[in-house]
Amino acid sequence: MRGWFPIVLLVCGAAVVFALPELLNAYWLRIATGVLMWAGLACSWNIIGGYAGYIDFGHSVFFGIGAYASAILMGDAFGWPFAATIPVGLLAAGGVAAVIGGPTLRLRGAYFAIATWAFAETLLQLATVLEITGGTAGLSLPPFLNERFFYFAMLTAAAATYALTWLLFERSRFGLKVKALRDHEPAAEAMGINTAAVKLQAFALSAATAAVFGSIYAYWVTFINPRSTLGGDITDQMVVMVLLGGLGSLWGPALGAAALFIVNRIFWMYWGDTTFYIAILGLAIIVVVLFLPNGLAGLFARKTQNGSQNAGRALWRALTRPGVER
Amino acid sequence: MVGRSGGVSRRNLIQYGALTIGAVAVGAPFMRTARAQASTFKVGVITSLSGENIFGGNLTRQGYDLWAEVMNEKGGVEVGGERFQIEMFYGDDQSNPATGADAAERLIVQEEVDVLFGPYTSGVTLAVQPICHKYGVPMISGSAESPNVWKAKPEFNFGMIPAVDTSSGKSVGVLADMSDPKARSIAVIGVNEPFSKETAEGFRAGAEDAGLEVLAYELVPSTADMTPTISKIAALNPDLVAVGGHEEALINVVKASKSLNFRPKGLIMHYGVTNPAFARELGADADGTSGIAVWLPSVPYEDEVFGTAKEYDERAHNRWGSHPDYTEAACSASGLVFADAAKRLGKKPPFSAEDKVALKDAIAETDITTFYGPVKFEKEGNHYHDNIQPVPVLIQIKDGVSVPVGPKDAAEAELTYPLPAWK
Amino acid sequence: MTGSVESVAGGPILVVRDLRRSFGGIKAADGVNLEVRRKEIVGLIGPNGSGKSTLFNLVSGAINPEGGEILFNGRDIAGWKPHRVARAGLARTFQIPALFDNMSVMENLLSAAAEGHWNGARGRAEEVLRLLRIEAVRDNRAVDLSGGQQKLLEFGRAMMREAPLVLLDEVTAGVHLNIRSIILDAVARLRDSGTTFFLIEHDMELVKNVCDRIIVMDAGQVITTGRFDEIATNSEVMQAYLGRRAEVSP
Amino acid sequence: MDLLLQTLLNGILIGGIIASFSIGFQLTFGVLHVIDFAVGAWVVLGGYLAYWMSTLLGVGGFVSLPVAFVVFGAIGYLIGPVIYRVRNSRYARPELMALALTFGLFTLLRGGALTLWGFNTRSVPTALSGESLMIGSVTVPLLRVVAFAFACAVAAALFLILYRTRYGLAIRATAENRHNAGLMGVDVQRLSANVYGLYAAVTGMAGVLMAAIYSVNPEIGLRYTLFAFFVAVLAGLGSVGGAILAALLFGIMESVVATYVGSSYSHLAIFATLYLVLLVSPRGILQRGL
Repeated sequence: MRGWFPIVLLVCGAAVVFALPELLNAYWLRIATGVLMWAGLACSWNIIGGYAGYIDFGHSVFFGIGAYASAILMGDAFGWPFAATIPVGLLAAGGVAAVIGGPTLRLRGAYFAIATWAFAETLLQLATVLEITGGTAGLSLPPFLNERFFYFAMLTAAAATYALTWLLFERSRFGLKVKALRDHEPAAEAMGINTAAVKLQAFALSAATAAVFGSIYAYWVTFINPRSTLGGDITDQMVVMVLLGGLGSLWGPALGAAALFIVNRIFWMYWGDTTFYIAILGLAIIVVVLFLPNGLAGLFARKTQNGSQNAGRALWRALTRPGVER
Repeated sequence: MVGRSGGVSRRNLIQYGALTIGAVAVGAPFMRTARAQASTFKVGVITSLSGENIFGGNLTRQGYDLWAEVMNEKGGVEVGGERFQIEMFYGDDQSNPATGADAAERLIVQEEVDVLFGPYTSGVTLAVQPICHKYGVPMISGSAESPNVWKAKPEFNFGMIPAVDTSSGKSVGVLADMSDPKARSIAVIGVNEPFSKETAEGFRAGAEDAGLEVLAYELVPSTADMTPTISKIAALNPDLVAVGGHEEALINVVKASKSLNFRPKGLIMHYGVTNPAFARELGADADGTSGIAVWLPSVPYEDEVFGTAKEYDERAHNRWGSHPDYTEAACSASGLVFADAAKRLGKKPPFSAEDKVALKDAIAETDITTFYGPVKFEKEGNHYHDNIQPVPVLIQIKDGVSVPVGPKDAAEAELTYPLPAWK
Repeated sequence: MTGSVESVAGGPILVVRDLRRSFGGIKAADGVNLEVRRKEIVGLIGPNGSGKSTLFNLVSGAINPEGGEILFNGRDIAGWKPHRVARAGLARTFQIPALFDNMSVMENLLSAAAEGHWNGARGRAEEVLRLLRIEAVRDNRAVDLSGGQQKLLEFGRAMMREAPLVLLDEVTAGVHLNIRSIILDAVARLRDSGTTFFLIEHDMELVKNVCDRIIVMDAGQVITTGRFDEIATNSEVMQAYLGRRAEVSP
Repeated sequence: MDLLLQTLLNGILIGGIIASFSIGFQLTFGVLHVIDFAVGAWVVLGGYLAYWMSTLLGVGGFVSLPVAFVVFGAIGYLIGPVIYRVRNSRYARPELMALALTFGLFTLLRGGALTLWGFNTRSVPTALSGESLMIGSVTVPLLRVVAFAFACAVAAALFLILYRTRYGLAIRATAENRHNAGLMGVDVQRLSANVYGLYAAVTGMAGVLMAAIYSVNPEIGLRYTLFAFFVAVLAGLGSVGGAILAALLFGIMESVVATYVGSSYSHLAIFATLYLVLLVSPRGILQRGL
């Protein structure tokens, strides 16, 4: 019986996803498109951050490379069709990841995080002074305003990203290798795993998938500039979405992306004429960290993955019995 | 083990909570906001209420809001002898183009607004324009001084303020012309961000036209410290310094200049000098700084809604506690343009899709005079749909107040030149 | 590629010649020479800081030597990356269990076979689980295991490698007698099927009972080698231990 | 030659300014092992505290410094244990969850500041604002010198506490190994609260100076977080002495590049350098801990 459940869920999910364009008006379809984009981006970040355990603080670089590849190639100078620009962005992002990954992935923990962030900031500054990127003024793309096209484009990209992630990380030995190096790199090496190669592959994959969403984003929003595609807040959002949803789990990033994006947009809709919703958003993140240590995905897991002490309870204990060490 | 049952029940609680939130999230698209019974004009405002451009975003909002309030006091927008109240809807673009596009789509599709009032930044404006075009909803931008906005000839977008490339160049020319002894050289600083950079380019072009020697043209990252750039320029000793940036950068430039004891003979900055906040935060150090205004409370224009420019100034001051600058005024005047076009169109709200397109055509034919001055949109060229009627005035801050000092016919006071040393 | 080279009983599988490595002036390996022969169980003993763990790290590629040779199956593997050494047929355990904490016990075992030994890995993992009697926790996360179970898993992962040479770093330190005997049984079985063991051990009782031959290190050098009874009476060994810390307990 | 001297002086003073809000950040990383995203928010709130003091009570920025120390010290002392708990919980990735927590805190404080103080850019007057001293042909802006002196004083005080007191020994022991320090009788949780309190207090004070030297608005916090990260990494995370050195390097580089290459390249050069330094010397320029 249990074996059927995922299939039923998948079929229902597919039915809903395909029905949405019929049910939603253009605005909500736009929100759904945004959710799909962020779900895909969060998943791409989860590959390097969640599965491989390398916290990439500069992932917006790859999103931006995809966006700029499409914007530049579709511009007057080249005039390429949209579809042809996607593989370029994808390969460029993967290539950049492969090149910088070699030296950068030798760093661990906070050092890797900040090295990637420094690289992203460097590229952002570069985009503001270069001619081809339009500098700070940014680039406009030929508008193509078909909401359904972008919904299905994001849907395809997100579904492909998740399917690929599922296959590679939940159903193959590549996933085992990546998770092994995340948990204990020297031990993984002692098990014959070529960690340098494996993490480079994971990094390049993570980068390439992010670029696809960058390409679609650029065409969708029709205007990009350095801040909107390479800015640190893009990375921040991906990271927070993954942490909220559940680090290193397949569906966690999707849950986190949907929750954060929709809640953000609902707050924004109803209280958007004040800035108070930003504070509420911050509070929501704090509450999740304190009370849902395994993210939203942890809520629906069959059993808690670890018998860990919940930080909310720890906090309670800390406040009621200060000074008592665990 | 005792804590365990508690843990489980709390877990369930959170689970139900999450499911409820999920249900609300899924259901939200199908909820409808309650509709007002009487028909009203619905006006959507997309602007930066958070993010890096909150300052300007809120100025535009004050301008738009004041128009709506004054208009509603008078009974509303008149169409065919009947008056209709105005209802305002807001979309915070978070200073981000993508969010601006979301906001536009929401205001048009969800709230079914009849007209949009535009964002503060060019980036968001460029992302919103295609959506206006798609739905055929006109958008009047009370701000958006960047010339980039008009280059693509946006059919549904109209701008109230002359693009900065037309105003900054002229103003620096006026300053050079009025300087005595004649200024010979200039250094231009621009913050490396969309609008500020174009302002700086305008300054440079204007300076070259005026025969000034451009000793330096420096673009500074928006997060950088100003002292290195100021020291470098001080060493070149230009007669004039022109700065393109937003209020925060301008305040920092003045502070850095004073702390390095560098005082050029003339200092012109844009945008933010005309806003009272600039003089308030800098106190006496603001005095002598020149800026560009396309409108001042002293301009000799008036209309039926706001009265004279002076009366508008008082009313805005009473409402917001600060005197309006030209951005706020232009935003309020955007409302007047809409009201005039709606009246000429003669259609009652709510507008159909065809009505909105017709409204666009009506706006394009605008030829009115408001307290803000004459409004008429360009029909071709690089400033397509931009209102380049207002004449930029060179102002200078004297005792904390912006006073027009040039050109000659607009001047109310003598230009202080060269500037006295810092006290 | 997998180290399933036909074993020649008695021939050397690992030869270390004049191996050198220092850390900030301290010579952790100061010209180490030793030999491990096929199907032997060789114990490596010595006082704390004598360079035993450094030697293991050098042999397994975790750190690079500054000079000398490490011949494994006749090939010089000095300076190879750890994964290459591992794939050449050398498995190791870590003194402090270096498990893949957030993966299940089963996944831990499978990942040991992920690069190279994949065919039949699942069946082999089942066998290891049974042999080490940890079937019951197969789906638990490694971090949630007890200390003894973690030691077993650490050992089981090395078993998964099916390597001709296994380095064990204090694999029974601090575990319950039951678990110790499970491990020792497994060692005996593997040796019978042709595996060579090279182990660091502080428990002299175990060394005495299990090891065919013992190598004693002190101050980064091999000071002697021989059977247990030979070693126990060696004055140099006694001095090495007693000179620093009296912990030898034959 | 004059310009070169002036450029170097500008750079050194920028370095001092950046060091003033980076040192506390270093200390928390060293002891709590938390990368605190909220550092920029403390700077902004410090600025607004001084703004309030000056508009409501009419006092200058320097009077606000001790007030900021007390106020933010207290707030930090209360928040510290929460961060400590998350950092040392048995979550799968406690260091990341702690980062997410501080990101939430940053967002909360930013939203709160926006709601409370609105959108205006504010500036805080001080007795030395705009004052300068001529030494030869070089102009020395005094307020910036104050910030520089503040950074040096904080560093010196921290150095004395860390290396000359018993409590400093406990802090260093905790930084080295939290578990062992606990075994040695250090109340690690209490110590973490104190350290976070000290950090928030110092950073809030730096915020007062930032609002006086530059200006403050609710959205500029991220900039300070960015710079503090930069300094921390260049210094080697956790190294207090290295923070001063790294901040000076940052300042001098920004100044020299802006003057002799072009202002638009200053931050490009800085971040590219940071990236390259990390690759060559992953543990920072000093290669050592606290």
